[in-house]
Amino acid sequence: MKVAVIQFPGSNCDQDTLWALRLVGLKAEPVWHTERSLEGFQAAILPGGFSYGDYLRAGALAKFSPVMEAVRRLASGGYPVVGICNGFQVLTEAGLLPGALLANTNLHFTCKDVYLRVERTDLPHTTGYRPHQVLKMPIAHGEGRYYADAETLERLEQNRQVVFRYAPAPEEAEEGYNPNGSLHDIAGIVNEQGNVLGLMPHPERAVEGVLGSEDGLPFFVSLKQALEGIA
Amino acid sequence: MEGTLPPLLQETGVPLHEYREIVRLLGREPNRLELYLFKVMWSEHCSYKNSRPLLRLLPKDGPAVLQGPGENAGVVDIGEGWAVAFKIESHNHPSAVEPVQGAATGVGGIIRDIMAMGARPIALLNSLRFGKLEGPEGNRTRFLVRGVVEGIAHYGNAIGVPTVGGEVYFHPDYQDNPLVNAMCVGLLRADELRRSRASLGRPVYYVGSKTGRDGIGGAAFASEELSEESESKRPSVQVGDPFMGKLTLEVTLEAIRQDLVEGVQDMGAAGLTSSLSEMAHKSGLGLELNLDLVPKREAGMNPLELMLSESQERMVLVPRAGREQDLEALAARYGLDAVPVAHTIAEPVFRVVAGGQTVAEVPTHALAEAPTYVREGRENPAIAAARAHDLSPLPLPQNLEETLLRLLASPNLCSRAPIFERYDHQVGTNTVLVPGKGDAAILRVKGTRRGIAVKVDANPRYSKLAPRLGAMHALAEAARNVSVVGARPLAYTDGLNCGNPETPEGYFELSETILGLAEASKALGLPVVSGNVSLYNEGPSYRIPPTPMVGVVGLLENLERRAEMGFRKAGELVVLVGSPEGHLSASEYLWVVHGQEAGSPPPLELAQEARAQAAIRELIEQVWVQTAHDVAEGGLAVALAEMCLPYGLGATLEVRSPARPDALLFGEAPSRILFTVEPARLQQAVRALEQRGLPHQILGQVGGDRLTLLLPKTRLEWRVAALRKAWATPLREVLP
Amino acid sequence: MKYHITLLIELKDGILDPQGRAVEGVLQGLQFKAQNVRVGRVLEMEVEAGSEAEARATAHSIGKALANPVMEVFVVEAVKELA
Amino acid sequence: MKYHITLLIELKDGILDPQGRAVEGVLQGLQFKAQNVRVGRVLEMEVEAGSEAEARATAHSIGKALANPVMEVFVVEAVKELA
Ligand SMILES: Nc1ncnc2c1ncn2[C@@H]1O[C@H](COP(=O)(O)OP(=O)(O)O)[C@@H](O)[C@H]1O
Ligand SMILES: [Mg+2]
Repeated sequence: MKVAVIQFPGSNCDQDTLWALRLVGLKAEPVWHTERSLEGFQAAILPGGFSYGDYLRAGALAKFSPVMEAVRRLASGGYPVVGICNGFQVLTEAGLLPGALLANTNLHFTCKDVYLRVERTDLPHTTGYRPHQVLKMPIAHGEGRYYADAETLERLEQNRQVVFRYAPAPEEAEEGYNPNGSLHDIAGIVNEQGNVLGLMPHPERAVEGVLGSEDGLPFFVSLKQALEGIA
Repeated sequence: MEGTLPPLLQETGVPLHEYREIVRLLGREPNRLELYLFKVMWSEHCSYKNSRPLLRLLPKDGPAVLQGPGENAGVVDIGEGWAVAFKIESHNHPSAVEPVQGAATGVGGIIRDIMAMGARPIALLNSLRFGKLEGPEGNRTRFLVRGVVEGIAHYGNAIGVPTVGGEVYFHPDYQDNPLVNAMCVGLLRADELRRSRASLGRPVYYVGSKTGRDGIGGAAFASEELSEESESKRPSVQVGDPFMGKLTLEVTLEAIRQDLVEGVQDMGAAGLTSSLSEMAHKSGLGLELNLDLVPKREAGMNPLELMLSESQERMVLVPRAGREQDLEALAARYGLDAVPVAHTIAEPVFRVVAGGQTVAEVPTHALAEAPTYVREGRENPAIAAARAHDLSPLPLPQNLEETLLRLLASPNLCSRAPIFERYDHQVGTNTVLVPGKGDAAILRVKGTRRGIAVKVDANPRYSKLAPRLGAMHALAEAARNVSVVGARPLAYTDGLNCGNPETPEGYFELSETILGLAEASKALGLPVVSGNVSLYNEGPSYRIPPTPMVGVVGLLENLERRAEMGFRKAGELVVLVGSPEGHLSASEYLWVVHGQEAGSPPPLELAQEARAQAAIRELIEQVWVQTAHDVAEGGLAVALAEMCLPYGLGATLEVRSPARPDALLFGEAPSRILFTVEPARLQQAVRALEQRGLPHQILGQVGGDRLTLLLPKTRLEWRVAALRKAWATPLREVLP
Repeated sequence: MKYHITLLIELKDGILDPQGRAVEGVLQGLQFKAQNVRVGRVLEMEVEAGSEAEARATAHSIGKALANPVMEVFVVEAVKELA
Repeated sequence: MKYHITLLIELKDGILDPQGRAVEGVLQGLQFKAQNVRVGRVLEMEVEAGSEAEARATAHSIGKALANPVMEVFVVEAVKELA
């Protein structure tokens, strides 16, 4: 029952993710991107940051890292794979999740708290949430505008693959809550099998009251329970 | 040498008297390369030749100080085996030439200073000064603001160090000469502290990016006034690469953690020249550098270009005996060059070899010990006159409610969210008090109950009108900001941005600024542990106001006991420490509403300042107070409005004083703090203030969605939403 | 032999290009009559190849590796033999 | 008449190109023999002009307005009349 946190050159939320995983009592180890095997790991997280400086395009260069083959194998074995922020970008670039993440419509990096609605609570990552629960979580990205063609979007909705959607703050005005122009207000999606999940907001930054929100905690607790099921 | 200047002196711009000194030190004439080595090492930026005698006046010792000035950064002890390294650094001239890369490389440079101490950078701050946003000059100002903010965001976000605080100030005197100072704070185990040292016979490794023709002569450039000629210096722009920066950071810190290295030094201004010669000098040794081994980005670089290049993302590491291979393997894992380009020697000379030939050889002490200058200063009479200006006939504004909205919308007081939202302020998951929520940022130290608070501050209007008093205010205010979140200030770093020290006015402003800092340091018991001097911020038609950017670091022993600035609990009582009446002279109000910059900054009673800060810290420590805010630019009304904004909660307050209403609402004075307290705790809180002999008033109660102020003859009221609107929009237009 | 290759990577038609819009706004502000502005990336590099056809094929493979087919297209703009 | 113009904006020689360096490293890792990789921007747009020469002149002025003279150079890559 051990989670791999993949370190690409330029990842910078790797330690924060390890901290959050260990906080809920999961075993977690960093894995350098040149590793070719994830032997002994039952889950992998691709953390946030700027893999390869996000040069060319966020996530575009990291998809070629040797470790990605092992991540792919883990995913096809049905084990949980999570991409947070830059990790989500890497998963779409690598084709493990559909669609792409484009430059925010405001054209700049944005770091602030946003609100998310949980659309699915039956996934290994989300059993700890209530249906339609609204979460407060920080975002910190410049390229987070979810895009997919109409057909793909349709399929995502049909299959209930949208897991998190940007939403208005409780008791606040409706408009302006989508921070980056994502289609269908998409903040996070899962693959058809339900084990590979990517999201732009940072649950690992919302795991303690002292950081301003604990709404990310159930994410990691869910994962822990799911992994206990696997073991 | 009499008569005409030798061509080399004309080319390098080394003054004749310094040239004579160089010949004396060498016992011969220098060759061209050697003369350039002296030029950069004897520049103000590297040698502090005009400021060093003055900087000696600053107190440097304190119980928490582990490393004072003289190393890459200062270090203070914060207990439980932890220490904090911090320093501020200017990148004014590069940012004026190319704002994005100038600011980005400024951030990269200060991060390397922190990691050179063996510390992991955990927070960045910045202190920015720009010209006017209004009028025809506004276009250039907006261009600079956008570029600088983008550059800071680009580097800090990508390397993964949160930008947690800073300050921005607009003033016409910065129109031609913006200021960009970056501060970095790092965390280290006290026993992993590293210095810029090497022992005899050790190989000296070059680690990081390759050397290109970047910023050739930058250190010397930074010490020159900006002129038409700077335009032609443009091709030398340095480009920051946060990706390489991140890899270099991880290699350096991992090398220290594994105890592979005995000495660490960053390559900053004057690149190979200053990093290697200074390291050798501090170690009491000499050093031989082989330029053939230096990793190069371009073919055909000559020794002069290699020695002066300011390519970014380069470090100097000195491995422990027998750990050379481990260091090379570690760097290889991250895909970085790690090459032993030099080795230390007993003979105290800095020797540069290229193609098997010695191309320069100079005594290390000669490079390190530039002549220093003590000059005559004289105050500009126009400033003395402005300070003495009589403000008594000042008319009262017609509409005080509107006046507050106008002040909140002024560039120096409006919301900074459009700026700080572009900075990742949370990476590292240590940021407990984020920008906009408190007067200082708070970072926790994982695995302990401790936290540190940081803030950088300077009021150029005060410093312009009275440099000495202005500097005192800067330190007092930065420390006050740290105290009102509940932290005990430990030490500070200072970025002294001034005009040309070779003019009597420039020298006067520099020396007065340092004297003011020295006086405030002593009275507040705060030592300086690091800093930077950026002089020559002056051109034929302007000189910036002396701008001492003071960065204070404080300690919270128990993170749970802290305060933020927003009203959060209806029913709490609002208390003002200090007098309700402020001074209109030198105030933001005087400038915004009456278009004047005149009078003296408010007097500062340092003993009372220290007592006020100690009092608020005690109230927070007792957990009686969780909301506190200092009263700064814009006065009481602006401070109260700022307390309403974070959570949208208002207050109804009464100010009792016979003073004129604008002095009550917008007058400025130091040592004033607002806090809230539950009614049940009021007595205890007030007793703590009385015990310290601090004047105070209970103003009223938190609640509702309006801010209501009752003055002796007037009742003023604002909807919090209206305050927010005025305050939130102005910078959004600059940074959409 | 060495060849210099130029690759363009651009957003597919129909995908919102906020950068293009921003540039368009700037240009119109400067009184240029510019429309439908699109911003993409250009990559220039040198590759080793036995013939121009081979160099072109390499350029093609590089474009495939670097462009994201979900939203981008690439064009091999130029292949030139270097002296 | 309407013209389609293509402008390339690239970093000056000698200026560090971190993107190019990172892309080069990855391409070499993928066994492409690519060297001196430089990454720039390409701008495509439509302009109104009376003649091809005029369109080219406009393209030139736009390049001048958009390139950062401190670090960048621009090339008018193509000017084509639109039907
Ligand atoms: N205004 C100042 N106050 C206190 N210390 C200063 C000041 N300016 C420079 N110093 C100290 O002098 C030393 C040399 O500074 P500097 O040349 O900027 O270092 P570096 O090359 O590492 O950036 C450093 O230890 C710095 O902290
Ligand atoms: Mg240094």
